[in-house]
Amino acid sequence: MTTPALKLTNVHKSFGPAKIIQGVNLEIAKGERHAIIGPNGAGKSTLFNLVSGLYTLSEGQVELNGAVISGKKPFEINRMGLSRSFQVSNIFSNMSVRENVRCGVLWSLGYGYSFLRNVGNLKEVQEKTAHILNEVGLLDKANLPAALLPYADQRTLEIAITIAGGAEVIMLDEPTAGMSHSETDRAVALIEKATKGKTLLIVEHDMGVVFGLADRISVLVYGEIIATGKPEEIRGDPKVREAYLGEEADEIEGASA
Amino acid sequence: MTDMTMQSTALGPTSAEKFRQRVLPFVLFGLVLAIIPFFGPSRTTMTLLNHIGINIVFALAYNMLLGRAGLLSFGHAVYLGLAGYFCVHILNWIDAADGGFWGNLPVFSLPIWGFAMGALAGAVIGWPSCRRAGTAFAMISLGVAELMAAAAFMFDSLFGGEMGISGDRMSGPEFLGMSLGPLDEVYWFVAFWTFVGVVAMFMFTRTPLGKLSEATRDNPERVQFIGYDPTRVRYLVFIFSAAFAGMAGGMAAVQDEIFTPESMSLIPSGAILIAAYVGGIRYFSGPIMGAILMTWMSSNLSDYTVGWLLYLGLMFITVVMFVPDGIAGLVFGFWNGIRSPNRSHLMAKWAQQAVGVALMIVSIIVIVEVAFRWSEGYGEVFEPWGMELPHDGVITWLLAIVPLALGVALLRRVARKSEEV
Amino acid sequence: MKNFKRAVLAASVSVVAMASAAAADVKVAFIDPLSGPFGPSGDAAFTSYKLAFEHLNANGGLNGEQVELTGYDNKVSPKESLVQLQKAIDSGAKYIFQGNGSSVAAAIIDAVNKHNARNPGDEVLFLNYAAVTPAFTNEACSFWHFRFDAHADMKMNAITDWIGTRDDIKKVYLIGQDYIFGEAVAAAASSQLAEKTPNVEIVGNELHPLGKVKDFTPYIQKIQSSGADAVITGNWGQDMTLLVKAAADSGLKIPFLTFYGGSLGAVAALGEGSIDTLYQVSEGITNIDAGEEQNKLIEEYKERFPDYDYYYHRAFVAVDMLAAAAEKAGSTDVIPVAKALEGLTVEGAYGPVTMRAEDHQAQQNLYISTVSNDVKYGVDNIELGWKLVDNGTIEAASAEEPTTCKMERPE
Amino acid sequence: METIVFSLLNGTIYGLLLFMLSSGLTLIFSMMGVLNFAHASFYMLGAYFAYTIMGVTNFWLALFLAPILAGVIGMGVEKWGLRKVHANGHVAELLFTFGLAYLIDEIVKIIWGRVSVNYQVPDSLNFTLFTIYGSDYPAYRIFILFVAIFMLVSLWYLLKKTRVGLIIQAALSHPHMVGHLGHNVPLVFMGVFGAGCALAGLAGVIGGNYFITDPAMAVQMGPIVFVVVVVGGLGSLEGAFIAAMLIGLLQTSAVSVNASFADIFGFLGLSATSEVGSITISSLAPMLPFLLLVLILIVKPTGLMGDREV
Repeated sequence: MTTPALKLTNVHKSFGPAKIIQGVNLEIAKGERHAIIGPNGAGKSTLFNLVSGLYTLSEGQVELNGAVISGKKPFEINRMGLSRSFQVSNIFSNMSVRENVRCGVLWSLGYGYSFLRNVGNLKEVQEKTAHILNEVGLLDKANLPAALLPYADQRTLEIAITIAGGAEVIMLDEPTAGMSHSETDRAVALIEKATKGKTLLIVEHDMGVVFGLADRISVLVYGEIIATGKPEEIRGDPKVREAYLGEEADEIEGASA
Repeated sequence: MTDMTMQSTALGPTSAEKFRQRVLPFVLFGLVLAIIPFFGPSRTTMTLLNHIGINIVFALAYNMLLGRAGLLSFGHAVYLGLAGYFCVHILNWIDAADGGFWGNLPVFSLPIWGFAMGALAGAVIGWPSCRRAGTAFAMISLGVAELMAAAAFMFDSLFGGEMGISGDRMSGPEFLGMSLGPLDEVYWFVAFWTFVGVVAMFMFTRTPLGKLSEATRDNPERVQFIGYDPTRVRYLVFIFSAAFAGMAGGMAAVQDEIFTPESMSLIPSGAILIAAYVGGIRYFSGPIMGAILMTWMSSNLSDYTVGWLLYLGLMFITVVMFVPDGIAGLVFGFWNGIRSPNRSHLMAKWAQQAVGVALMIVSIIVIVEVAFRWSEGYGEVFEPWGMELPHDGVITWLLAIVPLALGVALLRRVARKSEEV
Repeated sequence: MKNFKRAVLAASVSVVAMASAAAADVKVAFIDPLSGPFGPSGDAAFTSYKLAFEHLNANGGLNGEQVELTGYDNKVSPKESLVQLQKAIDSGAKYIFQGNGSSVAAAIIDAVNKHNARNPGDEVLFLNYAAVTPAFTNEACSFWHFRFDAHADMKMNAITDWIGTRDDIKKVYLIGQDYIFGEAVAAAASSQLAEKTPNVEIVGNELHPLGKVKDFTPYIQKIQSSGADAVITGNWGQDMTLLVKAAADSGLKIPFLTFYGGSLGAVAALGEGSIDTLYQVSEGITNIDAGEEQNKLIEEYKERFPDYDYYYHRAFVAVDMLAAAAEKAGSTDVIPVAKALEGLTVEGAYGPVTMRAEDHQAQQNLYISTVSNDVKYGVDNIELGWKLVDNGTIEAASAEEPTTCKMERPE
Repeated sequence: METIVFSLLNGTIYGLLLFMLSSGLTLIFSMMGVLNFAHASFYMLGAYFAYTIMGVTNFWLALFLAPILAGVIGMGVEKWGLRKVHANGHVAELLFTFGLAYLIDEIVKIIWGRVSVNYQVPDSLNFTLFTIYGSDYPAYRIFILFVAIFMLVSLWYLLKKTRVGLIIQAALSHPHMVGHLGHNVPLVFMGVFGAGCALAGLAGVIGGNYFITDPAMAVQMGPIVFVVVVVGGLGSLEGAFIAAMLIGLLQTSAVSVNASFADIFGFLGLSATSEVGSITISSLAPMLPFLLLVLILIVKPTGLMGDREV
């Protein structure tokens, strides 16, 4: 048996008396595309923040490729090969698109806090930046200030920054939130292309996206995973249907693989 | 705007653009520095120019923090001061040395020592303070500045008490045949190091660390998720900023040959903040413009009016309220405007605004000057161009009110019109 | 009527000013704060010089040449002073007046020394009217520097001499600002008291932080419980005012002997509380009757500059001495005038003033005075003013201090 | 013994005055995020207004009118100045108040002259209340004590017992929430800014003649007010109160400690004649607040009682 890319063991998180995450166990194999769904307030984003190191765990443990990462700082976790995006666009708004992506590239190419080289002369940095921009389709807007991008492009940039460092485990927090249908389709295609061969953990509300992308799905309700399985297993699970009353249950029903 | 950039599908700027944007300005800057002495400036102008050079380096160093890293400091003069003191001590060691290391050290190299001392001070003081950003950082810098200024009065052997310590820049071996005695040689010294400092600080903005400092300013949270520790980024940038401030200190040690505890107080720190902000912190060249303007104003405006501090305050507030991008923003906005397709429209708007501002300035000057003279009670009367304006004269009141009202009305009209468009 | 008088005055002034501007032969510069928080103290002195030079020009000028006085605002910053000094020198000024702040004076002495060494034939002279650090006329003395104010140790001499004449003062408390000047004042007081009046006990020697104390009551409490009969302080500015104010509030009615009690606004800030509490040592006070001419000068000054009072008597003395030296030298050039100044004596309104040649330190009578409400000339535009105390006249000879100066003179 | 009694009494009064001065800033800072550099300038304005009003009428009217005037000016500043700058971020707001402080200084100099004014304690309060340990205790100090306590109680009542107070309290801990509650945010901000300035003005009215009234009084008080607010903690008037009292007592009592570094660290071989050894605790007293500021921000950035980071 190979080491899972990401392994959560008995993860708890409480804010004061409020218990947001109550014992999550999850294993994600290398190369798997795993989606987490659940109603609002289930703790999906909190779980992301716990894994990526923004919050500290109240209890439990998180492993990345067999190494314990819980308790480490976000930048340490990132350097170990885990990169995440944010639900709300979290980009460097006063810098150009190209500079945004370039910042994401730098560490992985070993430039660290270097202050003796001119970024413009770092060939591999320029090339990799161009490559990523091309891949996500932002090359023609490379010199625009990020803040002036249209919303959908900002979300794309968010993904571009996330994958720029070349991390093997990518976590995307609602990458298509607020997008139109056509934009969503493009985004899904982009995500598929950009995370090919990588491990993907995604939180998403759009069931079409989830059932289209994911190999496996976990359902998080009130801080607990009530079901994990292949998309078709999840769709048929009565517990999931119970948790998702009304509209959203129909959504699961209607979502086609 | 969008149209223009959409067309440029090329990834980076072309080499011609690079040359125009990144090399040409510095070549021009160097040329200006080199040409100035051939106009035969007086010693006063020379002294002023030297101070401007020092302040350019200081303001740029300060802007590495404020503009580039988003760290507001109220105590950056501490680093200039500590390094400056150190350099004056070195001057004295050079003077006292009989050969040996110090005896052979040219005074010309002092800014390097200042740089090192600034970096050291930044490394020590920055360690605790860079763990916070925003207002907390600003308050720490304020507290540190107060403490350091007090310490300077306490440790006489290091800081020379109220009188400070002085040295002689003519000591030590000559470098490039310069004794550094006459002011024009000091000018070359300052010009050389100003150029070095400006170029070095520009290059810094192009390094990975320089870029990351901007990223940290924009979004410290996100920086953590691309593998960087924002605290570390801030700390390193802080050290560099302190180091360049120290370099300015080394230059000042040679120009002024004296350092006093005042140089570490809140006053020069506040002055450099104003200079950088008025110049425009979002542009690399902003602090340079700010430093030139503010240095000139603080040395010369007081020759014309006792109310210069009031004008300074008014100007600062105006910039903060209406021109947040500072002088550089105005200059580049104008430059872009005259090249844009709807330039005639823009020009008309600017012309109206300029008239409005000019009208308001007339009134403000009349009010301030008349008020100052009246309040001093020497019976002096404000007499611009032989026109007598006593505080109780009808013309005075007209001049104080009418242009102001007209100016305000004009500016409001322009603002309303551009809102409609 | 008042307006008319003012108009006439203004007119006459502008005529004088124009005349002097037209025929300006000698330029002198005044470098001190003229704006900002310390602006008033610089301005009070500047106005004194203005009047003094107007009178000089009206009486024939400096060795027959008209003098043009220009003010340069240094914002009490030593660095800014260097810019302004350069400005003054470039505009042709030969004589530089400055006084506020020993830090500035030190910077100017240093800069003038270097300038004169580096630019022979273009020398300038620094006439210091108020920076009192003793070093300037001792170990750090310079041929290019003359001081018209008594330095700190001399003022202390006056204070300790006066204490010696008072049988009721047996216990003295020293309090000062915690920096080089405050320490020097305390050291001078201890050594002089020990030498002159061995029976006077120093019951406290305290330094407090410079410019930071808001409430001096705890210090007053300490003074009170020490049973002191008098307090000596070199405090200036707010540190002096608040100290005496706290004493008045606590009902501590003993003399506070100060160097700077006469500074602008202090009496106004203290009000009645300063009577018989605030003492100062100075080279002259308006309420010593020094004749009709002096009274006219005092009144003219007040009329012209209603915000201030005739305080910088030494400004007038300095101009008198400069004029006498120029006449003696038959020139307005710096080196002959400087040499003529050495050892020169002029007869001032409050006694003779001699410029000692060895160290360029003016020797003059000093006066101890206190605030009273029964005076001819009030200060700060209130009823209170300064009155000479009993035995308050300290002859120049007894205020005199030896010097360690080894003067280097140009050929 | 007498030293302790006096230190306590005077420290309390100074602390209360500091609190009066900084409570307004705490309100403003917590709600609007503006660290108002010009806050001490309103303190100065309060003193000068009182001086002028007292010259025309009497002290009691001044006590009432001067803070109101300062408050009205504060509201104007918020409405026509600060609000415009708000869009440019906190740094711009901070710098705006920084420039405003300059401006107020200069304008005060034009109107009231450049030297201190003769603002005296009113005759009706200018007497010795009691004498302890041979030292007179002026009645005016006790008057300050009463005014401060009165203000403290009114503020407490206003915040805890009135509707406006509840809104302000909500805004203190969750500034972005006020808008959601359907209240007129600009009006609330303007009101709080004005009230904060009025409190500073009141401190000026009773502090101006306790200390001295001159154009430098704002600059001298400015930094210490920041210390109180930041040390006390964001959003916490209780914190500001504790910090103000702490600093008041610390400053007044450290003065009476004669020990030097050599006395304390003598066992380490520090000599009393060395430069470090000769530093006394009392000479460090005014530095203590700033040391406290730096330490608090590094160790506990929420301040003593605050719930948010600065």
